[in-house]
Amino acid sequence: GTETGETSSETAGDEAVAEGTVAGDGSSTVAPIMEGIVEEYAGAQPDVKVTVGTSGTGGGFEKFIQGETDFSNASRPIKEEEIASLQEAGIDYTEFQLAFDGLSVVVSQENDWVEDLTVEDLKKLWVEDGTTKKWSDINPEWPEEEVVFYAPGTDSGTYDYFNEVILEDEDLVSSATLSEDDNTLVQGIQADPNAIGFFGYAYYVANQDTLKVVSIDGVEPTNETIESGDYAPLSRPLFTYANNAALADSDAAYDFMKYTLENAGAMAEAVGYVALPQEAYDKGLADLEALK
Amino acid sequence: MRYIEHQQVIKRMNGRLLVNRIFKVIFLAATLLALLALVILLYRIVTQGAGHLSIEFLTNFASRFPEKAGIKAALIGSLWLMVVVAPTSIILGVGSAIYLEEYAKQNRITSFIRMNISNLAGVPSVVFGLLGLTIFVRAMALGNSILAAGFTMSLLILPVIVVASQEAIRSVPGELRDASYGMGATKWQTIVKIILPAAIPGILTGSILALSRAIGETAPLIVIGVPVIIQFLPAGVMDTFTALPMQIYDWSSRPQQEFQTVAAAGIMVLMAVLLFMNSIAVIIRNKFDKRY
Amino acid sequence: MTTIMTKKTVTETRSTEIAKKAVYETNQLNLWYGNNHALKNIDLEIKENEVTAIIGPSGCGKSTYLKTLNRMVELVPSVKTSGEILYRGRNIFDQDYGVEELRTRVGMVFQKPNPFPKSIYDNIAYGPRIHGIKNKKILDEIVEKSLRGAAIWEEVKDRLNDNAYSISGGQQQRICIARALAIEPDVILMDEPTSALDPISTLKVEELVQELKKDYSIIIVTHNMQQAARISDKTAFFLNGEVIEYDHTDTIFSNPSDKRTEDYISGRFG
Amino acid sequence: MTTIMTKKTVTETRSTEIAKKAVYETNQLNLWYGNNHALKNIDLEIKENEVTAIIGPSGCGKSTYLKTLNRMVELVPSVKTSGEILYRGRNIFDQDYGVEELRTRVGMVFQKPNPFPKSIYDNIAYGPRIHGIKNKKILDEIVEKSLRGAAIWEEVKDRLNDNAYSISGGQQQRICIARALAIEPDVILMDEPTSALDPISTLKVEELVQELKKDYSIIIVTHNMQQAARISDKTAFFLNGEVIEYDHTDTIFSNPSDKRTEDYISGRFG
Amino acid sequence: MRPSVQEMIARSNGKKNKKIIEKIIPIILFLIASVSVLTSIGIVLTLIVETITFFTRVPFFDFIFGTTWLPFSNKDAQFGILPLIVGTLKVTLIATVVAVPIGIAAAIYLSEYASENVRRVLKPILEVLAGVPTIVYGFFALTFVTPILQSVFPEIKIFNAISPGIVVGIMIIPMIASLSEDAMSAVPKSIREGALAMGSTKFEVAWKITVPAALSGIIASVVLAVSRAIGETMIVSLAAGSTPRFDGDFTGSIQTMTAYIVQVSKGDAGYGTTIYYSIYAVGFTLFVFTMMMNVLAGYVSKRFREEY
Ligand SMILES: Nc1ncnc2c1ncn2[C@@H]1O[C@H](COP(=O)(O)OP(=O)(O)OP(=O)(O)O)[C@@H](O)[C@H]1O
Ligand SMILES: Nc1ncnc2c1ncn2[C@@H]1O[C@H](COP(=O)(O)OP(=O)(O)OP(=O)(O)O)[C@@H](O)[C@H]1O
Ligand SMILES: [Mg+2]
Ligand SMILES: [Mg+2]
Ligand SMILES: O=P([O-])([O-])[O-]
Repeated sequence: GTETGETSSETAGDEAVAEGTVAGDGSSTVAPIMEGIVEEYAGAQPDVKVTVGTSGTGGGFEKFIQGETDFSNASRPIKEEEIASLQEAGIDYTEFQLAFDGLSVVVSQENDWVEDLTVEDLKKLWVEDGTTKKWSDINPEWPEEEVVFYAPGTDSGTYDYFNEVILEDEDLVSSATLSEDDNTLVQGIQADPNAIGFFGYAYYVANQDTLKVVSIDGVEPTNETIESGDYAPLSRPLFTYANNAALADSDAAYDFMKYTLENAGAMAEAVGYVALPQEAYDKGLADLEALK
Repeated sequence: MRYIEHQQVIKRMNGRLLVNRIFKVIFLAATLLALLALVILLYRIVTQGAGHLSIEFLTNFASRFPEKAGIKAALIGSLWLMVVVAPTSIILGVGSAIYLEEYAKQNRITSFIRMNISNLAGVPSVVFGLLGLTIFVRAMALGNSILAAGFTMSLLILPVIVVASQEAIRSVPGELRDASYGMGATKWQTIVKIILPAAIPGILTGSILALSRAIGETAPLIVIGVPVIIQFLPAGVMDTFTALPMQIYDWSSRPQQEFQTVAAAGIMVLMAVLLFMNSIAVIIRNKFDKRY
Repeated sequence: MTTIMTKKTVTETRSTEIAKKAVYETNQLNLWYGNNHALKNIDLEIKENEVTAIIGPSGCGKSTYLKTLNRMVELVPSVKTSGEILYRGRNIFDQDYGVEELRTRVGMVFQKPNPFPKSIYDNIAYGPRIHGIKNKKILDEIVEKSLRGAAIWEEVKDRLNDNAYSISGGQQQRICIARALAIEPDVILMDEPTSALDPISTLKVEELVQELKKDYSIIIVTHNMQQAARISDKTAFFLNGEVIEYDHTDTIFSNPSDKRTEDYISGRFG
Repeated sequence: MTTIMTKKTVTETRSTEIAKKAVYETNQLNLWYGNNHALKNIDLEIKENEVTAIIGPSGCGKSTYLKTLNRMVELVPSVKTSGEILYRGRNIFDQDYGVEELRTRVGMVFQKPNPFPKSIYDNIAYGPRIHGIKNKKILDEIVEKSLRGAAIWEEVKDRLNDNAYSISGGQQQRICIARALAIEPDVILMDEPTSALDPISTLKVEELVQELKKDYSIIIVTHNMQQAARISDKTAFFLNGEVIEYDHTDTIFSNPSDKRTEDYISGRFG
Repeated sequence: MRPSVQEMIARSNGKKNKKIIEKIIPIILFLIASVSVLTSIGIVLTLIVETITFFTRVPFFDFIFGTTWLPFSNKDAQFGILPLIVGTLKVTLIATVVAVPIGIAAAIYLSEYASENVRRVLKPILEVLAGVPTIVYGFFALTFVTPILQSVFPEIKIFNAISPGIVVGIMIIPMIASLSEDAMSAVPKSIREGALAMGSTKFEVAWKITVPAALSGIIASVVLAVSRAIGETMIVSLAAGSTPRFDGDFTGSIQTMTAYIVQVSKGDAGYGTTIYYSIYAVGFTLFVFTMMMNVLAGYVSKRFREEY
């Protein structure tokens, strides 16, 4: 956590508009941004009660489709099936981008051999192929020790994304410790020189003292490389999907979303993600305006 | 002819006494070991968390900044939870106990109910969470409300209250019952005016201990899906909320090391609440012990 | 072992007694605890404003009989009865005879003092209150009258709000008697009321019983023959669930007609 | 109330008895339960191969004295003692006198039969086993000998593996006696051993006691004066923690020298 | 002069509602007592209905005999519950190894050696251990016990079966100690005195008389404690990891049945997915396990109750 996250509350907050409740759920990757925004927003609009669950991208959409939530955070774009279900349920929605996330591959600081991995190396390491993975399989100079894997829960957006770009829909190595609990991953990797894991960039930033990040094809994840797209293919945008009807009908929901878009960039930076270019937020605000 | 040589007995005596002494030490050591575990646990948590404990910690909402993170929402949420759990579980528990002790005939149904209660006491709390999720959250559409969580917790501690109340009612001397019936009192008058007042200390003690179990339970809340990103206090039992153990769990699973301290401080608050409740139970027990 | 019993009524000889009405008439009463035949063909007539003592060795059915008179015995689930008990002419086993009503008319004092864990005042007021008397002034009057009736008013009048367990056992027993008096019953049943008391308290309770018989009919179970001789007008001797002899106390103790009564009274068994 | 007691020793008159040695000599024994002075200046000498009866009203300290003889009384935490008890010449309160050793020499039989919840065989073999006898054949012999000694061998020899609680109370009590015999004690202490038994079992145990005195010194507490008269050689009469009289049983029962003894024996109190 | 008490009583008893109350109350109380039965039925139905749906997607035998638990796989999700059961048993085994000797030893100390005063102080303190919320134990396991274990045995991973096993053991010690102590205290004093009077040492009394006599109660307490260990959730969720493994390794990350339910509940239990139904199937298995233990405990304490 850095201190720079105190965002201003000039815009939406001053009018002391609304009261009411706003409910969101979804990606735990997006959660740190949302948590910050909710915290600041509560200072600006104490009468609006915002709850944000962290059921993961898929779980969030599930509730969104059921009409239980007003917005749903996602660390990947909405899927075809989810769009279909929403249509079936008669729910119109709007997609807003909030920030960039670099998916960071990390090892323990006690690991003194890995500095860089290629996308192929990653795939070789992480795909389940029935063998026991040893570091020496990737590079014969590396120790002949079994690799210990840590990954976010397989149903999270983070996993989906890794799955898509690295595993290409093959199975993740079955010996991996999967956890929705990010601390589980951080602690597990920290403690074991043979461990490797991946998770959202923000979590690496929060723990850069104790973890070592691996560069991918020679590019290390930084704000610059992520925003510029140089850190490929492991950077991705983060979204929130809002229920149009809720935005139109509820002042509170509209106001909160407006506040979110106005502050997402700063908050993203503050919690370790990368802000989008300002134009992207402006476009979001315009889309929002149109829904009022 | 003698089989037992007295000299022999005396000679062996020292060995037997030594064995006795050794085992006494072993048994004492085991007892102390268990107590030591408690001491270490408390010491460890206090040393970890004391630094973070302050008035602000009690009056702040949760925050993404560890130094600002407070426990207000969780503390008040837990109290709200008790607002539902205490009356529900005590009415159900004491009512069942009265039925079983005073009204039930010795038949199959009664012994089935008894068996049922003792078995319920052994059902893992996480399974109660599944029950709450299916019945209260989904089927009765209560969502992650205080009511849904409260009902779940009430059922979880119901067997404890029933058993404690049964014991308390059973320990009311039969002579008091006879005296009341002998005056021409009806059964219900006898129960309300004689038996319950006499049993109330035992019932209260058992209920408070059961409630403190409900305050500390985490697993059912997780299964129900109680959120943690929450910046407001509930205004009624239909509102969503968060609770102490949930908040502690969230903090302890955060990646930043500082949040471990916050979690420890949260645990101190939780333990203080429990200690407070337990001391009330002890006071009640001592105050009303053996009046007849 | 089947002795056919003929109805035990005391041959009334003294002129004063002829006028007395019967409060209880027991006819061919049998009682079983499950298979244990505890009362066998009991026939007894109990007169008003008398003290009737029931004596007999342990387990002979004294308490059982007493508890049958106000149907408290029915609290034991396995109990079955046959025969009838007429209270003031009406069979207490009748379908529509309310036990609560019966017990309101028939007070009971138990072996061990059993005050409620409440204040002395609340103990006495308990009966009137459950029967719907709420007026504080009337309750005050009843409490005082009952405590006076039980000869304990002077001892406790300054501590009516103390817990009834804060006084001595003998006082507690008199509180229990006062509690029974509070609903102004017709009959008072007492089951070994002094067996848990010291000699001085016993004396006080015995005097009280003598006093009370002016206004109440009293049936008292006792294992203490001297006590029966001292305070009762009639005595019934029970043995193995049967009434062996029932007569004026003087007669029973000076001139029993049954050998077993004589043996028991002279301490040869029991 | 301070009666200065002089040491109670029975004036030895009969020539056969002069040879008998003392097993226990109690000198100025006092015992307190907290502040309750339960034994006061007890002086008693107990001879070997005799049955010594201790009688007295309830609460006079009979059991307490008996339990002091094998120091079982020390299980009550508040107990304090002064004075000495010499067992075979050695003070059992000596620092280095092991209670376990004392208790292997002095067996005890309790008021309520208290067999271990084990088989009859294991009950009897318990003592020998803790003293290190493992040989099955020897154990078998001991079990048989002890059961014969307790006059119960014939009744249980076919069911040695049954739980000791599956037999009647009277049999259980004799099992407890056999259990005490199994470690071949020197003295047997019995605290009202027949009070929980029916008359027939009582008779059996009484006969057994008579039998056992050939080999053992027996001290028996009893509330039954007939029993004391029937089976004991000497009788000590306790009252309020003091020994009022201690003499040959015939003397005590026919010609007591203390008025209180006489009153007690003739049933005037207690 | 006021009317007599009996007259006042007769007047107020004229009102009928007393009788109605006496009729209605037992019915109400019966309904209340039925809530616990409804709860059981609710639990069983909830679990069974969703589990049946689960079995329409995953064959029953694959579930109970499968040795691979790979629910999140895209291509080839596998739901063989044995790895979760093995994980549960590992933790339970360690907990039992820790808790049974300590718990029983403490019970013996409290019932046979400790004075009344010591017992009156120690027993409630010990019971405080049972009142500590499991989340606290979980935190303790992860942040204290595991690092200590790792410093002694470097091969132990941050998530392992040993640390939560030990801590679950600590958690169930009071249960064993307290229930066993109850069972041992129930052995009549007279039996103990009988043994002491024969010259037994306290240890001999405890070991040869009291413990055998209280054995059914002691075993029942152990069985109940094991049942608790099987159902324990937060300690394993925090400290045991989330790797379902069908092997005998205790030093690395494992997953228990309870931890799986929490894992899915915390994450994306998309309603209607096979994963969603799988938590009910796992919950049902867990329920069956603990129920068997409870019934066993009841059976042991009834069937083997010593008479005395
Ligand atoms: N609640 C009960 N259940 C079963 N049997 C009972 C019950 N109460 C008494 N009995 C039996 O009924 C018989 C008569 O008992 P009751 O209590 O009337 O005797 P009692 O004359 O009052 O004796 P005591 O002088 O000991 O009080 C006895 O055989 C007794 O065992
Ligand atoms: N464990 C104890 N703690 C405190 N006081 C005790 C204890 N045991 C006995 N006493 C007291 O010591 C006195 C003597 O008791 P003891 O049991 O020796 O009498 P006893 O002659 O055996 O009576 P009984 O015939 O009733 O068995 C009594 O006043 C009794 O209250
Ligand atoms: Mg009686
Ligand atoms: Mg005694
Ligand atoms: O929580 P996720 O962003 O990984 O879905």
